Amino acid sequence: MKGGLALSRPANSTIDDQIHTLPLQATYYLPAVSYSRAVLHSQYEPGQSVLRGESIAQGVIAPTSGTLRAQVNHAWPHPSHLEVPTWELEADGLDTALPLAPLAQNVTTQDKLSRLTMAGVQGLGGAGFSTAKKIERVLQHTERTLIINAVECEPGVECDRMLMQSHASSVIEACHALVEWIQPTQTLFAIEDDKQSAIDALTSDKTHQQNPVLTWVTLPAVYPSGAESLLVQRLTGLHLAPNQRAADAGVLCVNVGTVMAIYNALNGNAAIDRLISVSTQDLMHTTTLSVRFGTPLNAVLKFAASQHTGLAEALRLNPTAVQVGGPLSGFSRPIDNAPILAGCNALLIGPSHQSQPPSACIRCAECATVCPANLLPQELYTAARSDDHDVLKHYRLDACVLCGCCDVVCPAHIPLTQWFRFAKGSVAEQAQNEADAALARTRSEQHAARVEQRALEKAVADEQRRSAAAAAKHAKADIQAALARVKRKKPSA
Amino acid sequence: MIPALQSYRQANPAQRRDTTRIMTRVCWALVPGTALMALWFGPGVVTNGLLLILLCVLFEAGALLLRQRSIRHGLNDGSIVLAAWLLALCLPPAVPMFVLVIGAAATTLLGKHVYGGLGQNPFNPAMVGYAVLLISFPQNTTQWIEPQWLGGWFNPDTWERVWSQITASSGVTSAWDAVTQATPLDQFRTATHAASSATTSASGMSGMSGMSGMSGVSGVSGVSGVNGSNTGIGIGSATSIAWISLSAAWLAGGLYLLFVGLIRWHLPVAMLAAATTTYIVYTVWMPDITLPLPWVLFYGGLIFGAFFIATDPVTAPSSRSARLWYGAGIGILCVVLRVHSNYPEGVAFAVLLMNACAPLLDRVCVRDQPQ
Amino acid sequence: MSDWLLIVISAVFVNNFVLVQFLGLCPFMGVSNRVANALGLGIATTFVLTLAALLSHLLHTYILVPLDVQYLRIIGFIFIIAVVVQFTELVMRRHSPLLHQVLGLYLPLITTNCAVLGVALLTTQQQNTLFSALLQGFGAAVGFTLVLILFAAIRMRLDKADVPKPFQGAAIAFITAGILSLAFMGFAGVT
Amino acid sequence: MTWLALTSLLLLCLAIGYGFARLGNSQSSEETLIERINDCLPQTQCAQCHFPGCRPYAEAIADGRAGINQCPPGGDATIHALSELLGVEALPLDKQFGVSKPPLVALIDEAVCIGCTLCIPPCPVDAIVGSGKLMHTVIAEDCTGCELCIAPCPVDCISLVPATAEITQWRPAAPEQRS
Repeated sequence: MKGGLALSRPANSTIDDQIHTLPLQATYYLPAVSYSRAVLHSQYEPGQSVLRGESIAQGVIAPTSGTLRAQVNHAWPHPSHLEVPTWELEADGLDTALPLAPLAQNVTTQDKLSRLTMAGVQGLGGAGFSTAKKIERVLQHTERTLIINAVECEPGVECDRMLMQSHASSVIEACHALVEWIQPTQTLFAIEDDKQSAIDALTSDKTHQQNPVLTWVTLPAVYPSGAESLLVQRLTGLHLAPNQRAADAGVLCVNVGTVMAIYNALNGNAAIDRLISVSTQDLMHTTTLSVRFGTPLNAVLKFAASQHTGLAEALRLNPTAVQVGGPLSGFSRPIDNAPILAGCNALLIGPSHQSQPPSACIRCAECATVCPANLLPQELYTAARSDDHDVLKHYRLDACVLCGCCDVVCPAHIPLTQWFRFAKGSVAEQAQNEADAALARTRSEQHAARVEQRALEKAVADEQRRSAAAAAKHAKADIQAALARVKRKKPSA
Repeated sequence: MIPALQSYRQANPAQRRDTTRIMTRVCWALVPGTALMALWFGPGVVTNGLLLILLCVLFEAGALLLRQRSIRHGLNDGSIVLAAWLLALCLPPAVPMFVLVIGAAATTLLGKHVYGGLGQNPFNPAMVGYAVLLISFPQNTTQWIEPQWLGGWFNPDTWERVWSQITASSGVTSAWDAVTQATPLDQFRTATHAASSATTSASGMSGMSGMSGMSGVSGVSGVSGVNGSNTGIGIGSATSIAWISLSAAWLAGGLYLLFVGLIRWHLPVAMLAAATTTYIVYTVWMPDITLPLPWVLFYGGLIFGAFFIATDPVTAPSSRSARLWYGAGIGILCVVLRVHSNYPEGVAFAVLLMNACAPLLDRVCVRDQPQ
Repeated sequence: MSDWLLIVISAVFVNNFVLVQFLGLCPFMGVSNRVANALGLGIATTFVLTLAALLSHLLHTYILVPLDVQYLRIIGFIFIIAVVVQFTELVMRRHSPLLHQVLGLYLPLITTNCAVLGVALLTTQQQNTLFSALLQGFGAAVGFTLVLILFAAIRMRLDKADVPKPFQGAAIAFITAGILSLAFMGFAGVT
Repeated sequence: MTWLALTSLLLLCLAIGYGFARLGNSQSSEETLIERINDCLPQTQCAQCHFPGCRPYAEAIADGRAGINQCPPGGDATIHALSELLGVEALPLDKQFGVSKPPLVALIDEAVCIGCTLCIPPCPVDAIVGSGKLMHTVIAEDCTGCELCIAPCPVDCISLVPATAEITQWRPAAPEQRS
């Protein structure tokens, strides 16, 4: 990969090599918002009790058994800092699971996909896209490639490494099950070369050695080699057209955590939790927690502080702000009871630091040298400022993965990634408006054509009726004339 | 910047810079050349530099004030100091004050602030200032004195001229009494003109010659069109040693910038390569040109232009292939202008012409090849 | 062969019609806001200019001079240019309505474009052969188009610059054109 | 001699004039212009521009009978697109035609609706479903918020609500520009 940044943790930083599982919470918060940010509705009545793993709405799974309260506006971990309608689930402490029978191997693909949807399996790499839809698109292709993405390239995010290190055998099993199901012509297990402990754990696993179906691809530890579009183009040499997803080209690129979630779902337990790495802003201390979706943020941080003195100290120093996501791709938010969701892979205690006020861009093209997608951020920046969509399209804004490398190297401290997020939003908004306009136009043309047609028919019908009436009047006159003649001929009759 | 990346920035010094540091680094790279020039041409070079920097900073402050922008923030990126310094190096020592004022105004206002400040000007500000001065005051911008090692510093006449410059008194306007021989490039140009006996040298502008373009000693004294005494421009004459040592100093500064990673090799290499090939084509096409090849690079401002003027990131194109074309364009135009046009040293015009092509080059050379 | 090249080079660079002789400034300023429009007008002007130079030379040598009515040349040239422009407009309307739509306003403007009349007058004045007149016209047009496209690319970037209020729009365009002609003065004196 | 020259020029121009006449009757480009103006309009068919729909407004612009800033739903985007297309100056939205509002859709209050079907014909995009004495409702995805159904309703049961939830409409904000 050209460009990118070789980011490394501080030399003497410590990583707690043990996964701590969060105890059961009193209440869980389940936002009623889908992947495309549409508001969801559910047929469950407030006060109804649910079991663990029960699907309340599309993609929303109850993390534990308890009673469902009414929807209420609640904080949501999203850069918009908006409040969204959220279901509150009061745990009853029993944590009884919804009985889900493990699926046999020879079950049809459709059953497997519906099981994934019901179990709420979502991408854990950060995008949170529904895995069932992704697999469904890949299965339409005969020539399929499976890429297991264990490239955790952002420093301060250790959950994939911890997962592979501590559950190596089940990870291999999960990979084999997925290979069994998808039958890809080629399976690549992409991992970074600075995760040697995880690589050793996986390669020394017995089942892997018996039937080595995975081919290992170790990549140099350069951020952001883990971005899906970049990884797919790099490993398969395939050039994705603008807005074309890897799945549409028959390549299933899936995070190693998601592979585990698929394996668990097929074996009967819903995707209700994930691993999260919690660390301090300067990445000196990192620990890994297993957290259920919907757990409030402050509970997670309090528990992390209880497990690790370094984190406790950090939380004590800045108790108000936390960065959700990695050091480069994360966003800052206040510490409150906003729920942890599938897309959140890391928490950094402390506010994300504001760089100096930006000065003018001198077009030095440092950002172009580090851009992993081979773009010209300085041209995109000028176009984004003047909101010129043609030029944004000309310089391929859609290929930008918002990795943040250009922000790091910009000598004028310009928030380039935030400009590109704004530009992508404005381009998407205009595309939506154009689609609505096209729909409204066809409907109004059809409406006009129908009204015209209706008027034409009415005119023709009137014409016929009038001529018929005239003919009828004419006929009546003839009859009367005939009767009059008859009367005159036979006066006495 | 997220502290986690401080370790990254410490690990990669190239990433530790910001705009101010870039500009100051380039100024440091200019110091050896300027010092050598001051030694050869006397204190006038230093006064040129200081006065111009002062005037440009004043104009910049005024412009920022007019646009209600914070003067401190605007000034501390040092870009105007660099532009003023580059312009000062193009002018003969101790030019009169009005030339400096108009040059500073052209560079700061016309070159940069009319387009909205740093980063938005299509033309290199120093070259805009220089072109304006060159065309409006041909006499003052091309009358160079003969380079004497440390000579200028002990000659009372130089100090008097410097004093008249500073006090802006127009006392000393008589031509230099020590008018010296033609510059190597000027000789080179008149040789070609004489050879092709074209009529143009009789046109109005021809009397004025020897546009130093950061170099060259004017020999043809003013309008009379009489060739100066040519005490030879062969290797080893005082003039050639001065200019070669100066170009060597600029090369040293340029390599330092390249080594530190402030500029990329594409542009200077493309420019020098294109200049050499064009020159070779000319020697084939017009056999009467005698100047041996290596000296073409070292005489005149080619090296100075390649490393300091053309590599101004604001006015150069920003994608890799576009920079190669841009450098090649400047190299070719520079030699063409040297051979043909009235001004023996065409770096200033070549840079301005290619600045005009930079936006088009950027649009055309879009990097759309896949990974 | 080399003197043909010299004619074209001198027409394109040395005495460029727009930046050195300051002819044809209104379309130069008017149509240079988009590179696509500039290219369109450039091609149209090249077509018109070359044809006009040819026809005006024919008119001059075979009608005006033998009949000794040189004083009619202004009317004759303007008539020829109008004919050629009208012909171009029809061809363009038929073949690329999109380009015609964009240039609709500026195509008749070429008729009154002083560069076109300038070429016609200059080529007939300097007693050169038919072919060199054609070359001169073509060189002038190429010069006009080259500078127009460069200027359009610069203006597209200037639209995004935060130019001070009084200089926005045409003012900054004139200043940039001024600096461009300053740069073109470097070619002065090239034989 | 001059008479000879003038007559020859006259003949030349007559011949060329005849040639142009035959060449000149190509398909009028008026049609493509209206089509391309219509492409820029938001197609809400709301008649706030005092024309019965977007296409009539496009025809009016093509004939010069209407300005390019009479379309409130289109707002600045439409004005900018039209000024770009026609090469005319982009004027700000003319207040007398209304103010550009965030996208809205009509909503029928089902408790009040008496099923009189008066609101169905005026809807330019057939977004209202219902028949005589039966419940009516608006298809939210199709409704363009043109407010033409509000006036005819005898019981005033139609109101305007935001088209999509605030969270769906949210877009990342631009970084604040340096002064």
